[in-house]
Amino acid sequence: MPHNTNSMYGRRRVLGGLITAGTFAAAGCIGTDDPDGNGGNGNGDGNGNGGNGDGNGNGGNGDGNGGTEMAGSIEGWGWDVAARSLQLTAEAYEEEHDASVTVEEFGRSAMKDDLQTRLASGSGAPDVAMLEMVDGHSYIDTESLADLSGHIEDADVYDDFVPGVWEALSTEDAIYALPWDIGPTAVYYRRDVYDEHGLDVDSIETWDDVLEEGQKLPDDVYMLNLPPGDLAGVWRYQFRQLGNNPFTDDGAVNIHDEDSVTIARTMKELYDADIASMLEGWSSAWFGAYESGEIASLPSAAWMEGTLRAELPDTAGDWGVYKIPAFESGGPRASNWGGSSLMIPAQIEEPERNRGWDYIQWSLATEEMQMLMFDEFGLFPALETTYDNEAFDEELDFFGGQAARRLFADVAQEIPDYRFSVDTPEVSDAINTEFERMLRDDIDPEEAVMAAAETVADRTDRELA
Amino acid sequence: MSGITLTDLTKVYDSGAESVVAVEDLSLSIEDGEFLVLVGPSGCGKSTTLRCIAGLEDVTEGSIQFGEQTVTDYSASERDIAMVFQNYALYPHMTVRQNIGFGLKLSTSLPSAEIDQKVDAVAGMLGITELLDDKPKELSGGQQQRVALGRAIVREPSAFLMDEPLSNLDAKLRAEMRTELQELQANLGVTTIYVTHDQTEAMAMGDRIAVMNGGVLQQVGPPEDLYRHPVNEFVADFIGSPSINLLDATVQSGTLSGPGGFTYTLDDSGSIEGYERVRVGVRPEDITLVDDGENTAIVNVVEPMGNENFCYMELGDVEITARVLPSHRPAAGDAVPFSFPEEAVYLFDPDTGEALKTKTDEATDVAISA
Amino acid sequence: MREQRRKDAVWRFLTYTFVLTATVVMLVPLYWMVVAASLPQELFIEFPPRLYPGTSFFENFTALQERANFVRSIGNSVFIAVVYTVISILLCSMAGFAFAKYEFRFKEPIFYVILATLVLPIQLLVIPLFLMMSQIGWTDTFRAIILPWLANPIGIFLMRQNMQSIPDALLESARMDGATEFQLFYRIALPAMRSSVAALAIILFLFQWDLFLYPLVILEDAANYTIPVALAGLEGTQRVYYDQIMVATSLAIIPLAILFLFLQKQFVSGILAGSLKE
Amino acid sequence: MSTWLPNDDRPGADSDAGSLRSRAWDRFRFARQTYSRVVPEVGPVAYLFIAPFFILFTLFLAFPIAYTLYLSFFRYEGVSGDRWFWVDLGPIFVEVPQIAELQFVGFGNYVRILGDGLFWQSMFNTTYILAIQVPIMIGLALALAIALNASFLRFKGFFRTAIAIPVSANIVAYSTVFLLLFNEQFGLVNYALATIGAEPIAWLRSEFWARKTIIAAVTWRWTGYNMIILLAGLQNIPQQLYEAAEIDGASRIEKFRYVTLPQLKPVLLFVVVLSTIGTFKLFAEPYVITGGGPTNATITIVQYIYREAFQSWNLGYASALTVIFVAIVSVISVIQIRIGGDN
Repeated sequence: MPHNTNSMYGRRRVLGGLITAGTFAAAGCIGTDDPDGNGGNGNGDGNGNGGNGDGNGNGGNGDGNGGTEMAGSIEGWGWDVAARSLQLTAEAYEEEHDASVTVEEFGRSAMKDDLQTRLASGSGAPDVAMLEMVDGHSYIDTESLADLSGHIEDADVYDDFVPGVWEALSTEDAIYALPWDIGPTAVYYRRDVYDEHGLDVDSIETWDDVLEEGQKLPDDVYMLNLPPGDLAGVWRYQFRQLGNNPFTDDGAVNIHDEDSVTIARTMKELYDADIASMLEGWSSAWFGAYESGEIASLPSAAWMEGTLRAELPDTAGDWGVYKIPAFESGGPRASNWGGSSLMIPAQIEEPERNRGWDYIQWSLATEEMQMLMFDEFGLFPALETTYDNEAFDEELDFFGGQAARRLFADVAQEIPDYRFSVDTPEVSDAINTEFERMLRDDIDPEEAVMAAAETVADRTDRELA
Repeated sequence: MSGITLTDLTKVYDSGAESVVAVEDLSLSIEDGEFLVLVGPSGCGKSTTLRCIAGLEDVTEGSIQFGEQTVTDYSASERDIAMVFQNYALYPHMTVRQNIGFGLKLSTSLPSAEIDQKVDAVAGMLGITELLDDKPKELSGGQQQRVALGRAIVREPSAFLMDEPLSNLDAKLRAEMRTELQELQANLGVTTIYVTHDQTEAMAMGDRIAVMNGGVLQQVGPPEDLYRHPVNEFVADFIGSPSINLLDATVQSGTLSGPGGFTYTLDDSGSIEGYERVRVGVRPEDITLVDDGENTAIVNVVEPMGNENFCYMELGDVEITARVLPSHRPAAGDAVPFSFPEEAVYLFDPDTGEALKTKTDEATDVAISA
Repeated sequence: MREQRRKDAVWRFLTYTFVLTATVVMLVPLYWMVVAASLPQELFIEFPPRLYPGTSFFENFTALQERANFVRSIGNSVFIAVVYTVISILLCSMAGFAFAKYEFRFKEPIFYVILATLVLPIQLLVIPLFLMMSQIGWTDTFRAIILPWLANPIGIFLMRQNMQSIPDALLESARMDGATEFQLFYRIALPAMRSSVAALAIILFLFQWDLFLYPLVILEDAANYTIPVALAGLEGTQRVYYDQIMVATSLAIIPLAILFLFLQKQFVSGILAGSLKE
Repeated sequence: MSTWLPNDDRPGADSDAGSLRSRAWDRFRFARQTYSRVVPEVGPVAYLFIAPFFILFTLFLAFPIAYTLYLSFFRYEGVSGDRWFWVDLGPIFVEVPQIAELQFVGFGNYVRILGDGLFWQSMFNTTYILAIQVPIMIGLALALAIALNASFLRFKGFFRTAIAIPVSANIVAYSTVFLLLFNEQFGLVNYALATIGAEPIAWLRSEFWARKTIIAAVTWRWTGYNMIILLAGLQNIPQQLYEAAEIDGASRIEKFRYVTLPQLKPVLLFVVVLSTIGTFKLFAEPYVITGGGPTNATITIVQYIYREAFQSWNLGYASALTVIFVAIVSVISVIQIRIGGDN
């Protein structure tokens, strides 16, 4: 298929050919039929989109008959820390392999807009791109991602990853991305602030305990922060922690169950008790507050370590972590917040796809690379086999000698499954809107949760569970 | 240089729904070197005719010839003519020199140096040499006028077309330019067609005048002819200032009776034989105020002009004007008798407006080409 | 009389106060932007805010240059905007000339269809346009950024309105001088429209200068980024480096401000002919 | 043709001073003349003049618009890798891929809009912002223009430039500046409030204030620009009209009411229509400053369209929204022109 090796070249051919097409139309050489039948004569690139699950039975041949031809160079996309860690593995990859991998770094929303346009229009997408777990199903649903299940099977790496992550990246019969990092949750806290005001970490098990301990803080110090722009993120990790899913098996909206109300009520209690501030996450003010100790704890995920180290170097040694509080004594204390994966767009041609997979496997499915990224940028591996690594037991100065990573690794293995879906953005929007209203305008938690559920049901044409 | 001949020229503006006939079946020939004035009220088709000659409008029917050559289908630039526009149409972004030289630069292959010489010569001729480097907006109206002329002259065209070129000047300057323009034309000897709505200007400037109305050519002839022997009431009314006095009259065996008890008995009523009604015209200068007469009018206003007085009077429901000696100054409200000689009477068909009788004093009839 | 004079004085005072207040309000954000650009990040989030410039401008600038070659982005933006403006002016005034000075079939409908696209949000055109550009292999090129917007509805509107004020006699005169129709346009009409052209230049420049989503999608290589695209790249998930962004915004204002200073007078007289002729 | 002007056809006439350069120019001129003679005047020239514009318009605007209209009747069901069209001539092979998998839904998308709460919310937000922002901005611009037009005012050039300079700020850049100025914790605005003893305002967290922040930002950037246009309009009003009004005993306000306003009407209309369209299309400011929040209080219609297209992949629905949006804005513009214009 010489005309397929270089997509740019191919596109030019299309243009040139169209002109000729008019001339020869009468000769009957133009077709609009399905490409499947004539794969042999070089004009069918059925393998180019093979396996992206469009239901016509060629799903399995994605890698099988594509041969093992590998492109000499590929391009990957990611944003800040993730992009930089990819650059790191790319460097290592290039040393070991005869290929070049370039990684473009973007702003987050910039990259999403750009990537989406390119996926939607079927051309111009990078060979490899990062995909946040939350977005997984939105992207999969557009059929713009390549099915990697054959590759994953051949490489036999499925079981090497934390089980809870696959759900976000796969459908019933295909897998579209390889997990990269995950976000096992924990509460980061300022040891020095807790000590100063006599808070006892060990006595915190439930949110009630948090409320109680929080009262010990003076008026100008907050126990934690509720970011107004990402209340949905807070809600999601807690919802997941309690083992819920936003939609039932038959697709009904389920974000208004008992647990959801409990979560809302807890959030409201914290806010009403005036021990939770409301600063926009990642803003300068927010960083400032954590730097000065104005906010004492930060429920977040493993990846936050890297950020704290980089942005608040002066606070090194003052930090500690504990598992996120349960909602009742003895309840589950593990969840996940964030995490991402690497995918290959369906539009990518075979040789690039093979090279792309090879690079993805190198970066994500090898202990060495995963640990490299973990060390350098704090991306917590989704690769479960790494957890035996002694690096996890290291007592970290940043955490005042606590072996914080072990705690994350422990949490990681207990993360409940969670089904993301195409409608995840709708859920996030609705929850965020209603919860913000709840906190600010003093609306009943039940009402807020119900309103969010109704919005989602309405906008996605689903039933309420 | 050459004469210009228009044959059955017709121009119809067709705007889809309705079509307007701007010029109808106009035939006219202009002699080589002649100064012809096209005159008529606004909307009479005189400008359209000029624009057809210029090649700025397509002709619907008929033909235009310059000398022996039919130029009907030629574009404006191929016709070797120059035009002076009412607003001068000077290119605002060019200096006077560039304005004047523009046409030569575009359509001739004269070297720049030569163009400059010609521009200088023209500027000298018009007395605007010191303005050559100015932009049009820095010039006065008269100066702009000269530049516009210069631009026409420098092309040495076979004809000048002028579209109300003096109408934007003040009265004094206009009179001056009138003479200057005439002299210039006489010296250059270039066929000139001059459009104006001002009959005074027409009378003063034209070798011949062509009067148009409603798209139709009424009459062509030397000014004097038009004045004395108009072919119809329209021409009679249009030419002359103040205009001719016109009134309706019934005819009864050679006696005309009109409004305000007007009666006048004609010695020779041959021209109106068979008419029951007729339009009577008398030029203001032919009316004399007398001590005692058959007809009497009531004075409205008297305008003293210095060398003469205009006396506006009411005769029944029509206003008539008399040009009288400065010594005649009746007061408003006076009833003054007046009279006029029969030679001075114009008579027109009341329905067609056609002239039945014009001034019949010593002047010889001139063939009227219609 | 005295009464009147006192009233005038009060009026004068009020006018000055009003104008001065407005000037201050307009300049404060810009001043603060420059101050912020010159502060180190730590001082940036101090409260009360610093009100006078610090000394870190060049440090911040260097950091910015290292992260994203911002000077290059400014260059790209200027280049794109200038080329776009020049070509678009030519096309818009040619078409505007035809709409103002010629009669042809469907003239009015065509004009109003073009004008109607004024209300179109260009964000939604991004996907089909990207599609076209990638089909013809133009992604990551400046021409892909420039070409689609050359047919600018505001441009044709303004030029049509203004060209209508050119006296027909001027064009006829040139026709008789032997000018071809195209010469009429570029030797007579266009030069006579100098101030309108200047006004349009500002409008077009501004339009291209503000394009954000479209170039973001079209441009791939960071070396080709325009200002907004580069700015968007500075805001990742991690901490936003506002000090650098402020340096970037301060620098980004310069080219347009210069253009504006130069063409302001013409802008005033040029935009008007269009609106008055309605 | 007789000649009454000097005609220099002597041999050696080109020895005139400076003729070397002018001869070079002439040669260029003659070449151009020959060229323009060779190029025939094809048909109606007007079409030649609009052709470049029109071709680009059709290609890059009309086509995508038609595509949008087409999409609005479909549901986007993902990227298609299928070929839509192919040509095979042995050595020449061409294929055009089908862009997307679409399912025809008829007017389904439009029906959905009717019951879409967020659409109405965004419509409301946009109208709310518009209804406050445009009058304030035009009012300010007009007042400033009148002030700057006052004969006694000095430093006019400085004031005019200073007030108009915000338009030079890049749209993303200035939005970021406002984001920081209105920051609740360390923003300059709250600092200013604090210095006069007022409580800090949670600009971006309250529905009320977030909208006002957007309004302030947009007004800041465009007031000067509009002022300049209005100033131009004012300067075009004949001074005699004011003198006549003065003789008639008109007060300052009456002069404004009976001379300035009617004379300025066309310019004012131009400014109002363009500002209305501009504010209707508001996108970058809320995108950067508030992200549409809090609780969707500042999400604008274009931002919502963008969100549907780029975040929820509902290309068909987003297209239908666009169609409705364009229809609404067009109608409003036409109404404005009808009300404001005499014809």
